[in-house]
Amino acid sequence: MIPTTEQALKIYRSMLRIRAFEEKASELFLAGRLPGFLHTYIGQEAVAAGVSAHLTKEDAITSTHRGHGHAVAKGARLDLMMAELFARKTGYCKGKGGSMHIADLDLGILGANGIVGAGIPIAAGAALSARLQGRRTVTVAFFGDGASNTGAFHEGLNLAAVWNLPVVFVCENNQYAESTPREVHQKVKDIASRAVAYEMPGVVVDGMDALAVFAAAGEAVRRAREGGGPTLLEAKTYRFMGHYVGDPGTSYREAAEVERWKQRDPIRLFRQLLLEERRIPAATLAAIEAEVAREIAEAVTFAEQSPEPDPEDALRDIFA
Amino acid sequence: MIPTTEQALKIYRSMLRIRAFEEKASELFLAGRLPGFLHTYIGQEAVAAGVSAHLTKEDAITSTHRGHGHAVAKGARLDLMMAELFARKTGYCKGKGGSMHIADLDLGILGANGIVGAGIPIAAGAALSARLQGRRTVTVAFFGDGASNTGAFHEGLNLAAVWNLPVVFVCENNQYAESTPREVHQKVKDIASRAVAYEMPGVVVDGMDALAVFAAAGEAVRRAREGGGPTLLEAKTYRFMGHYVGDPGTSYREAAEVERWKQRDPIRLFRQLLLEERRIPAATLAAIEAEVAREIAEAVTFAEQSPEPDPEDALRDIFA
Amino acid sequence: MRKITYREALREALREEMRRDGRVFLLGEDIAQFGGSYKVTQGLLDEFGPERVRNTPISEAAIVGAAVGAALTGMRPVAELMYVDFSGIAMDQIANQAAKNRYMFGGKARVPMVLRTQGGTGRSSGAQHAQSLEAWFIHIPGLKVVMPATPADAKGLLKSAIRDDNPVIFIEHKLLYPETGEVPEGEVLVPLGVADVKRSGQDVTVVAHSRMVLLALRVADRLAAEGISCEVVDPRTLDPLDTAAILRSVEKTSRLVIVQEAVAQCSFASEVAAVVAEEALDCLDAPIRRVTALDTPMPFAPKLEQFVIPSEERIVAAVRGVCA
Amino acid sequence: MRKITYREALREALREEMRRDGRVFLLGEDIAQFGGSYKVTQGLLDEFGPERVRNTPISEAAIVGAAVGAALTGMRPVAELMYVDFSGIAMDQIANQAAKNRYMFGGKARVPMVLRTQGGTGRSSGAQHAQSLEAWFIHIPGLKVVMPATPADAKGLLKSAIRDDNPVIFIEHKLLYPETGEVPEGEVLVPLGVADVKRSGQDVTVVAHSRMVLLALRVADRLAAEGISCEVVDPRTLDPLDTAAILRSVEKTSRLVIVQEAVAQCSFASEVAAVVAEEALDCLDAPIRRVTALDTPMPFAPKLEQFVIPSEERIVAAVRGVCA
Ligand SMILES: Cc1ncc(C[n+]2csc(CCOP(=O)(O)OP(=O)(O)O)c2C)c(N)n1
Ligand SMILES: Cc1ncc(C[n+]2csc(CCOP(=O)(O)OP(=O)(O)O)c2C)c(N)n1
Ligand SMILES: [Mg+2]
Ligand SMILES: [Mg+2]
Repeated sequence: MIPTTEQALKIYRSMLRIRAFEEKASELFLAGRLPGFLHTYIGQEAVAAGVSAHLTKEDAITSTHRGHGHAVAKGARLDLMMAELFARKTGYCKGKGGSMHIADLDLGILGANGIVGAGIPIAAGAALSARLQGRRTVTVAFFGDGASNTGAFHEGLNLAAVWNLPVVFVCENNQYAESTPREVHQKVKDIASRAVAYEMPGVVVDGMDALAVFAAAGEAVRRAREGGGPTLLEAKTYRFMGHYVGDPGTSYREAAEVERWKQRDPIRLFRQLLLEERRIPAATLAAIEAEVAREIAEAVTFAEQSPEPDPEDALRDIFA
Repeated sequence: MIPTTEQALKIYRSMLRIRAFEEKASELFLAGRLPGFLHTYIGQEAVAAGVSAHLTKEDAITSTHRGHGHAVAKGARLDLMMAELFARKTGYCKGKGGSMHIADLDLGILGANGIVGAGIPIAAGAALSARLQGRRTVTVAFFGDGASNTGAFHEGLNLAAVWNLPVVFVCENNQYAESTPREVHQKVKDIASRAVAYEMPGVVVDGMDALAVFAAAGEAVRRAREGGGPTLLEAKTYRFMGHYVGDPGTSYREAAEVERWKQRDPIRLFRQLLLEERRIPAATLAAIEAEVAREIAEAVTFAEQSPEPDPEDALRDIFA
Repeated sequence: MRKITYREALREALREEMRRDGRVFLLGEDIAQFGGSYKVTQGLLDEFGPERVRNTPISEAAIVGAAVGAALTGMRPVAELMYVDFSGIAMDQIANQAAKNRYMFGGKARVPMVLRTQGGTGRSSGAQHAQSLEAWFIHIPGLKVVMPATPADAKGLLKSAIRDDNPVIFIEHKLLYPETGEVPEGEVLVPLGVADVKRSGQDVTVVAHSRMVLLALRVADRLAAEGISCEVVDPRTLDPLDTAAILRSVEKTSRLVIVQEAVAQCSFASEVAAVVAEEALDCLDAPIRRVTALDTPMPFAPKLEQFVIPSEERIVAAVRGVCA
Repeated sequence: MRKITYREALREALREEMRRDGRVFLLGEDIAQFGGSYKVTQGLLDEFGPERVRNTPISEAAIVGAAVGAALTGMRPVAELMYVDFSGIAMDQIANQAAKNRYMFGGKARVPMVLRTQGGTGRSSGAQHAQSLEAWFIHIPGLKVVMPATPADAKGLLKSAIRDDNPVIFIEHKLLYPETGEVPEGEVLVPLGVADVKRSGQDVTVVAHSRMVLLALRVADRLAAEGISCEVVDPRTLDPLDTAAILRSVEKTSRLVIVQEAVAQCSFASEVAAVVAEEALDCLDAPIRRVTALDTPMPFAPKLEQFVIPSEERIVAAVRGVCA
């Protein structure tokens, strides 16, 4: 499956929006302007962007502690996200959630999640829900290599398999769970091979190549949408930064390894491809880049100018 | 691997002891003489007996709600077990545990378990313990097909794999989890294929054939003992009775299916083999049968004549 | 009025709500053709079919997680956890997901789900099948916790729980299933958060819930002969708690005994005692007394189990004690 | 005496116990070369090697389960749960296995394990990373629960916990790690189950644990100027609870305020209030007051978080209230 020009440009914009958001958020965090902690998605952009290119507003996703990229790719507003990181009343969660709990139910973003693996069974439930309601929507669960060792992964995939649910499990294998290298936390070479345990297709894709992700995800989403059941899609990727902003990420990774992966920066690779193979004019890309830069600047201004929540707001929104 | 005559007779005796114990317990339960509930092992005897033939007193096992067979095969005393079912002070757990919690730490029986799947990570821990103490012992975790869908299964097997622990995971696939047929609770044809997810050998064996179990378990136990790491061994078997004593087991199983499996009664098959292929004199087997019958009778007498616990005993044994 | 069992009342509530609202569906272990371990869902598969009455694998975390996902996206799942003792496996989904999603997401999510389960002693089920863990759930903001004692409350509260837009933990009692009582046909809603004075009295307030209500009522009968008049208050919903009803009763009687099958430490009884010690200390003419399970895992032997859980005798002694 | 941080005190306890007893080993997520999320185990890998300082997969149920299995068979594991908030995943292994094995097996098993974890607010960690869940553990018979407030207690209690033959839940506080205090070198054991009067006083008993001890002490300083003399009692071990120490103090002061970072319902504060309302009601000259987190999931915004958890102001108001 090959993206149309429109789709390709959408993917490019999506990746840029993620990168720019994360870079700005990191800068703000390091300047002491954001509370809590942040896990950035830098380096993994091709995965969220390539997968989400197949999703409509009605489709749903569940996300993780490293969730900004998923939300952005699913269409979240940067200003509301930024305001949330600033803990402002105008943020997605009115300042009650923070980076790890960004959600937009109207866009099918069922929430980032501070608990590794927890989104996986929730995604199965959302997929079941769609089927019971006769909707032809698909749910995507994003999660990491580390998450694939949780009980929730196993139970969630098994449930989705026996019920043949319209869900795509996207494992972003960025080679580390916090400081722990993959070979320390699991023996299996390809996480996708775990699909065997559920008689589900398991697919490995190069997560630095947005085109490859687009193609593989297209297949999996189509299968789900057509009633063909779930897929486990493993994207081999890498986070360019530390586990969280503030972690240099160097005590447990070799500089050479980081460098090697950075050589395959998904945004640079895709930009090159758009220019050289798809013959998109540089000016078109530059225009997108400028738009994204402006959007980020506006998001920060919006957040900065937004009011903080009132203390009593803490007491609201517990029960419907 | 083929059992010596001595081993074969031990296996035969072990299967008989299990069967006789379960039949007596069922009878007593139905007569209203045992409190709580019971899950019998009838039909699955070849598994516990065939596996345990490779274990020494120093090796350890974890067991399940359907745990009598595992305990008996590991060498548990029938009188102490029976007294426990009778809720007597002399029972294995002083009447505090009951059928689902029989344990004998001196024999490496780390406990039956009322929580499906929970014994699996505990077995990994016991195996780690042995290695850290420089003991060449092996731990066996017994569990059912239903248990292979729990998070504990996944987490436990993964941990054992990455740490290369001396443990054998014996999945007794008796085709049902309570009333739920396997094809409703998992899609995979062979549970052993789930071993792929941990890069661990996965082996399927005919669980009605004690010789086959002996051979496959021998290999797995040897591998574990020699530092070759864990194995997932799936034994295809069947419970002849309902899920618990009192469940006729007929509302969710076809009579013909039950009959088909009963044709392959592991004890009858093995007896026949001992007589015909191994040329064991019938009198030898009859002697064992008589001994087992006597042992059961004595166990019941012991239990019946044992005192009940004193109420205040309830307050003891919480902390060491 | 007709009498039906607690089990039938629950089933009737499920059936009525499933007929009324196509978004309501059931999931859990062995709940379909088998009808559940305690047969509450028996017959519902026949009426509603396998899409709405779903047998699951033994995967408690996924059962609750799937309910959360379905609830977030427009359905109204009723999940069954076979024993409350198994909630340890699903506790993350219950406490970190179901309970908190709405709040964490700034009020934009709804999680209209019910988690039905059962607990309690009386069948020699042993330490892992006879717990009373309501305190775990009450301790988590964002959950409602309901424990009916009678068939009528079982029906009326379950219907309200299913209609509630929030996660409700609905804990039945294994010994109550065969108990009968008068239950109105059709639409009877017992509102969540409203206590019921199961017997009114003057001398002492006995707060009891779930099966302990039955014991408390029997004790009240016995003590009436001695001239002690007990008011038995059944909170029914433990969270949100109808503290006003409890305080009203204590203001009248000046004495408080709290009875529960759970152990004492950090329990519902502790909470009721604390609320009264904060809000109505001046009304009290005697120390508060908690009658709870003794501080042990639940033993198997019937004799030990009976010794550990509250008996009528222990309740009688406590009431006499505070009335002395 | 030398001053070290709470973090260093914990590390020293681990190091000393690992040197003393070869059966002690550590397992948990990112505890080896990374030294743990809060760096408590930093450097221990170098000294004790990868067999005794073990990084695990993200598998909390297996971490605790493996600790149970190792403890049952002769080792003395110290498992780390990165955040107490993740205990929902491991709760079955904690509450149904670790806590109950000895009892269910008729007293023939020992489960000498420590589960180290950390909780509490103050870093805008949000609803799933800032809870205070001690009540869950206290509610389960068979577990001991320890929450040190000072570096000296951290060291002395962790050493005792490791030497204890039972499962001990050891809950640190994320804001206390950098706090310094005097800590004796070498062998200092603080016994489990013994409260510490952190400041003695006459007018009101303030029971506080973990980081709330620091606030209580500051409040005591402030109120001393007003002529209110606070006795600050730190139970340190919440289970088994040194009720005698609390009752002794309340008998002296006749007033009780309980401060905790957890929410109120079915909490440790409820328990303390209940014990006093049962055992020392006659001594009380004022209603009991609980100062706890408000009844919400923990919000992210620093301003909201500060509003929800007990502040010095709220403690001051409660103490003044009971002393009025
Ligand atoms: C259940 C649970 N355990 C541990 C953590 C702490 N933690 C947060 S992120 C993380 C690593 C996750 O690794 P992975 O799934 O590979 O995602 P990545 O961070 O690499 O994107 C850990 C251990 C958590 N949040 N939840
Ligand atoms: C965690 C958990 N969930 C559910 C149960 C209730 N239960 C007891 S046995 C059982 C079926 C177990 O199936 P399987 O693992 O195949 O073992 P079998 O009974 O067939 O031997 C169930 C659902 C339980 N004890 N523990
Ligand atoms: Mg990762
Ligand atoms: Mg089975």
